[in-house]
Amino acid sequence: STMTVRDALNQAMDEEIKRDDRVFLMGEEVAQYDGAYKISKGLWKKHGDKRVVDTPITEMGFAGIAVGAAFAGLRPICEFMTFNFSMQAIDQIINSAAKTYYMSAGRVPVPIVFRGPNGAAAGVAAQHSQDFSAWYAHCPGLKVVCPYSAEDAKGLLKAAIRDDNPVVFLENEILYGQSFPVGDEVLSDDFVVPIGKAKIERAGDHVTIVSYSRGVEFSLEAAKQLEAIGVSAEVINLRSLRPFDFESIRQSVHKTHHLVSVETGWPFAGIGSEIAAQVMESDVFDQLDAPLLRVTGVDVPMPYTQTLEAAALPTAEHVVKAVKKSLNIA
Amino acid sequence: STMTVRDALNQAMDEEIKRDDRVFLMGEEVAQYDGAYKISKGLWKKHGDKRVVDTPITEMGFAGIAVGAAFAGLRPICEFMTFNFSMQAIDQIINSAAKTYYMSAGRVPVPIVFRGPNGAAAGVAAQHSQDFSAWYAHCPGLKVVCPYSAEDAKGLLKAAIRDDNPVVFLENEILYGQSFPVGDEVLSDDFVVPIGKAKIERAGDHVTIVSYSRGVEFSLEAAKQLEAIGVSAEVINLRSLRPFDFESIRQSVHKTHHLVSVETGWPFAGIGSEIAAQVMESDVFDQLDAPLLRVTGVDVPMPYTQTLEAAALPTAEHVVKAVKKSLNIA
Amino acid sequence: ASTEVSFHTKPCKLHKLDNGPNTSVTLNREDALKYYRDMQVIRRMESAAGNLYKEKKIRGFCHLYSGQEACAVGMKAAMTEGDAVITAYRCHGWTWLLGATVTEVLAELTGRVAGNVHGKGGSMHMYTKNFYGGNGIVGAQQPLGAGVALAMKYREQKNVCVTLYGDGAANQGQLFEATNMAKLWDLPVLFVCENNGFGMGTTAERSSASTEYYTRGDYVPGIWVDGMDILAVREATKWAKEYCDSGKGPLMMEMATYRYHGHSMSDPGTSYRTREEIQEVRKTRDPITGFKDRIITSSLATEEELKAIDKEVRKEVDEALKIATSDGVLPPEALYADIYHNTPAQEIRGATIDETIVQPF
Amino acid sequence: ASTEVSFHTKPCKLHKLDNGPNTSVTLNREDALKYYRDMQVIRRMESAAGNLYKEKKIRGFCHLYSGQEACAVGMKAAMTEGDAVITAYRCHGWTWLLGATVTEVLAELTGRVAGNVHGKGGSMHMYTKNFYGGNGIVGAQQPLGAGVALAMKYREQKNVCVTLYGDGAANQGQLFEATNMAKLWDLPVLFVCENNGFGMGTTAERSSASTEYYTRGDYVPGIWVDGMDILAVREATKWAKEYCDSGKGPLMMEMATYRYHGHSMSDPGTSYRTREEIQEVRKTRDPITGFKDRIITSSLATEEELKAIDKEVRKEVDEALKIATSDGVLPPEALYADIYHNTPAQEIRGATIDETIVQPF
Ligand SMILES: Cc1ncc(C[n+]2csc(CCOP(=O)(O)OP(=O)(O)O)c2C)c(N)n1
Ligand SMILES: Cc1ncc(C[n+]2csc(CCOP(=O)(O)OP(=O)(O)O)c2C)c(N)n1
Ligand SMILES: [Mg+2]
Ligand SMILES: [Mg+2]
Repeated sequence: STMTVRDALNQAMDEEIKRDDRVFLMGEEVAQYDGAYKISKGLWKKHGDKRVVDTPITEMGFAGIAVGAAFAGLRPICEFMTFNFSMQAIDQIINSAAKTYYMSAGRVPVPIVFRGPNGAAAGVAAQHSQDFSAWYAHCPGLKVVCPYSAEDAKGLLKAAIRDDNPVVFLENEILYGQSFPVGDEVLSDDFVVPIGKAKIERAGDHVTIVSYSRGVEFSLEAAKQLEAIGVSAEVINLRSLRPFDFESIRQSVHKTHHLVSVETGWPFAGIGSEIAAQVMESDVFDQLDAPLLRVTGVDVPMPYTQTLEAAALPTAEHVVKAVKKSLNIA
Repeated sequence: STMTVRDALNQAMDEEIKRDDRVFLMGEEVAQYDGAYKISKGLWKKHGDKRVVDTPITEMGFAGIAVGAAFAGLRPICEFMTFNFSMQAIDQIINSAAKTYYMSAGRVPVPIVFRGPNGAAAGVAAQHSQDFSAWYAHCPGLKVVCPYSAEDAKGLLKAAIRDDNPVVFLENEILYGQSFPVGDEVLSDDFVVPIGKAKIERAGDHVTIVSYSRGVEFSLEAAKQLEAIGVSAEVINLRSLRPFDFESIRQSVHKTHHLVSVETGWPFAGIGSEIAAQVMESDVFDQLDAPLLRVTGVDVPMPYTQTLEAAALPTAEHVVKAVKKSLNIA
Repeated sequence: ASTEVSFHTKPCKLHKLDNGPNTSVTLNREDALKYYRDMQVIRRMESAAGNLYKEKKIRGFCHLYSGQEACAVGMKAAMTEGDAVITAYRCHGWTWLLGATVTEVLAELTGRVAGNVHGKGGSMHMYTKNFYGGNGIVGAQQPLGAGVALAMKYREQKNVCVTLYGDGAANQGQLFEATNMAKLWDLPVLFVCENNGFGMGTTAERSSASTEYYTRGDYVPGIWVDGMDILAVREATKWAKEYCDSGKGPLMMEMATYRYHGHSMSDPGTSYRTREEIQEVRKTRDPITGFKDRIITSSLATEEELKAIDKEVRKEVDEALKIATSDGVLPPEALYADIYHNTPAQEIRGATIDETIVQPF
Repeated sequence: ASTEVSFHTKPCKLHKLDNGPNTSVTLNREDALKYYRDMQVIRRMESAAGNLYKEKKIRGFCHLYSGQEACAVGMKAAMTEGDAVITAYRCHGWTWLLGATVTEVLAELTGRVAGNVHGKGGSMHMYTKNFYGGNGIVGAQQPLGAGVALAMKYREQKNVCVTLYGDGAANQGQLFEATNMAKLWDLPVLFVCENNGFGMGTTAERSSASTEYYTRGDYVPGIWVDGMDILAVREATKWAKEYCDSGKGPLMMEMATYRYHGHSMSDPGTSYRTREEIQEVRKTRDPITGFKDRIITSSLATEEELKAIDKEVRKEVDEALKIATSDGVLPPEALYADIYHNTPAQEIRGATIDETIVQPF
């Protein structure tokens, strides 16, 4: 059967709210309005005011309340309507949620999930299109998860909710409506994808394309196009950025000897940068027949108009181009 | 003569407040208390209430007010007592300051400086020790400046205040009290160091050590130790992270063929990571006789107790070790 | 036809004030026609925008101001040279009132070069002289507006910065912080809450423990204004400006108003209120219909004159629409422009290293 | 000796309340001795901390509570099983009151294993059961405390979360946001402003457009309490707890108090106030001296009994000091521990790739 990412996220929350009475969802419009992007559709009707809570538009305040509730033993899911608004609350995410377990030498665990769409949606311009992957992945104490498919969305969100640590869960608005084939096990209410392991979305021999979230879509598209010209690309879906599964990249490059990273965020000190550094500092370096090439968002704030917006984001064509360059084929 | 970084910053602000009646300083304790770290010592007495303004402890609010004043043609210097507290205001820095010029297609320039100490001071634990270099450098629309010496501090701060764009100016509390030799030109009230160019702090032939802010101190120390064993290290002080002067790194590595990056912030998606990526994507890659090695802060929140705190930060010894590894010498 | 007529407005509710704006206001013919026209332009322009959105010619968000016209036009009528305005994303009407043409607004929505910022900002980000946007982050404009007011005081201008936000945004801590500093430093800022009853799908009562927004500056005085009556708004704003001009610092204003459309065009706007409620407001409290009746009844204008204006407005909007749907878009190089002001050309990285470009301008 | 005596306290000022705490309070001998002792422990412990700081055995910041003892001890005296507390960085006294030993507090300050969190947190970050720190970010604890209260309400506990902040922190937007939600959801939270007159070097008047902190919840009722009188504090807190228990939601409390030392130990604390001002408070309003006089005069205790307590306290602190200055520090591997809870060992990167370590525990 198939499932949209939206339904997968909805199911994950529905099941976990039911499973553990400490779990509750809070955020703007999550209850009576069913969520700005309808991720929480039906949950308020089903679980009521206590478990699905509409908040005022006060991110710093409600994120702080959610963290406080986690200090005190509840397990909040804190939705940001989009992660752009998490900037107002980021002190609570980093200083209160991510650091407290360490500062308290393990006395105060903080089991909380911060989730919502991250990165560019369509036509929403600079203030509503930022990708926070690199920022959050930079910070120890957090786990940072970035699902691509419905399987990821369901299994990883359930894992995040069950995790005893603060998890930043970065969704993508454009993926919400996309359908993915899912196996029966995904439908089970005990389907959990462990945080910290990448997934080989497609095996291949000539080049490793490593990506996450919506970048996986472009990467898979590119892999198809490359197949047509006889290039067999392995596509790795990172699934989580912290912990970071470099081992999967390592193994793949030992086979392919070529590496391209794909992300939609800004390039400078991004995820591709980190991969480059880890490559340099490991035996992967010697395995490479060509240097790593990055495919990233363009290093500009997001413009509104469609043509420029499209030009600000990477596409499958960029991935193909980078792979060809890496393999030195025309 | 010599000058401390504290005096250099103080002089820069004093001169620029005098020079341009649109320039003013605002922040917590900057006026009557002379600054929490005494960077603004004497400025309120000299320039009065209008030009040096004490604010309540409301970072988001006063940063927003500063940005609004910049929209309307003033040139605020917005001090964060430390950059840790900039997290409360970071939405105003990124969404209001950094993006408005682009969103307005050039209609609304935002000439503002956000400054204060960044990174670890001594014994202030996890919430007061974060290094925000990589976060800010990630974002287009900002300029990000990171002085090391008194010369840097004075010349770059003056440049930042005169710049017509939002500048994040990352100081270091431990450097404030350090004295540096300065030439006479530095004392002049027209001494400006252009933003965007790195400085070769020390020329050398065998290895390039690239760093910024307090990392330059460790790097220079390491270079001295290396000299004793016959290794000639070139030390590059980046001075600014955005714009990023990769060209200086390129030229240096064309000579040395070995590269080590040094920073005090967390490693993941840090400045060293970005250098690794730019190396990979340029001809520097072919110039390297060994892969780049990073020296960074340890990937943990900052502990309080002295031994662990010391262990969480890089030292000259780490740099020496990395250089030796790069040069493959015991 | 009369040339000047007196009207009565609903009295303002007052917070920490002994007296407030007059309830008896006069209106001359010229102003009457102008206000009518201005409100109609905004109404029509927003309708056009709504249609463009439905035709998928506008992307992303599209927040319409329909129903709230009396607030903007009434406040603008009381503003003087050098006064400034800042608002949130519901900014089309204000952008036009502060100097942009209808074409510039609609073409911005469709992302064309003729747009106010050539398509770079879209619905939420437009600017003119003394109009500081169009801000997409709820609440961010509150301290920004106080900052604009700080600049006014710094330069010893006798001006105010009108700083607008919604009933939802009224709960943002930034308002609390900005109000405190504005009062400490006596900044000439009018914090104006346009209470249209909803923040997205959340009623004011569900978002705000106190919905008396004009009192929520606590120690800062405030007035409640009938935001559906342009004359009440104009009079209150005049009074508020005098308050600020006299050096007393900030003032809170609550404009009781209503939003006809959904929050943004993608919101049908009927799951959290009934269609009847909307119809009822349209019938009984519409700011344009109400004003029209008044000026006709009082002989300041005739039905025909207003019809002529309507026609003219329709024409203006139609012509703007034409440009907004036919004009070109920015060239690809524009992606790399407008990042830094007065800065030597920078290398800007593209999606791959090979698309790195030296900024064109 | 008497066993129970009545005293009069300064009446609370009330905001949006018809009646408040009693001004006539009773005190029994046992409690009297306990409160005296508790305040003395905090006073002595903080003096010891001050000395350790001067000897450079405490690093970084060191914010002392001296002068404010009646607030913590008085509130604690009214708390019941399961009530929680959260405060800012000025947390030593509270940490001890909520269950840590003096040794644990002082050894944390000196960064030793015997410390409350083994030296990982230092002065600003200590925790015990129901005590959620020690928070270094001004204002962050305000919503955190409301969140703890949310958990109480969620679990249907009859408890409150005492959420403390200073006069400087009272201007943080987080308070405004947290107050709104606390009132909307009727959370059992006491927002307690310890007004010690200064936020670092800034007087309350210069940071706050209204210094009536007990009214600054606006629509949330509040009471002003003489924070130098432990009996007033205890009585007010009892009353406040009843208010919350009855389901009425949050309450604001302002404790009028004073800080004797500089903001942190590195601040001499005399550039923004006179030495005389401090002496005057010490002489006329000191919470411990005042209480001591009262209980002796009323024959609840004798001078000798209190001296004996003083001696005992001195001994306790001295012994703690010994451990705090002699105990060992965490082993280097501890740097890599406590990053994640219930998570398989992770590789953690060191300063170089070769110092990457698999978390020891
Ligand atoms: C900080 C932030 N949080 C959330 C949003 C999403 N959002 C945009 S508008 C809006 C509702 C605002 O309501 P109100 O302030 O009443 O203004 P109105 O739309 O009624 O004009 C929300 C939640 C945002 N843009 N910024
Ligand atoms: C967000 C933030 N801004 C600034 C600081 C620096 N700082 C620490 S304490 C303090 C003063 C707080 O004063 P107040 O709230 O009155 O508490 P008190 O120290 O008097 O107990 C300041 C400015 C901080 N820790 N966090
Ligand atoms: Mg509204
Ligand atoms: Mg204080």
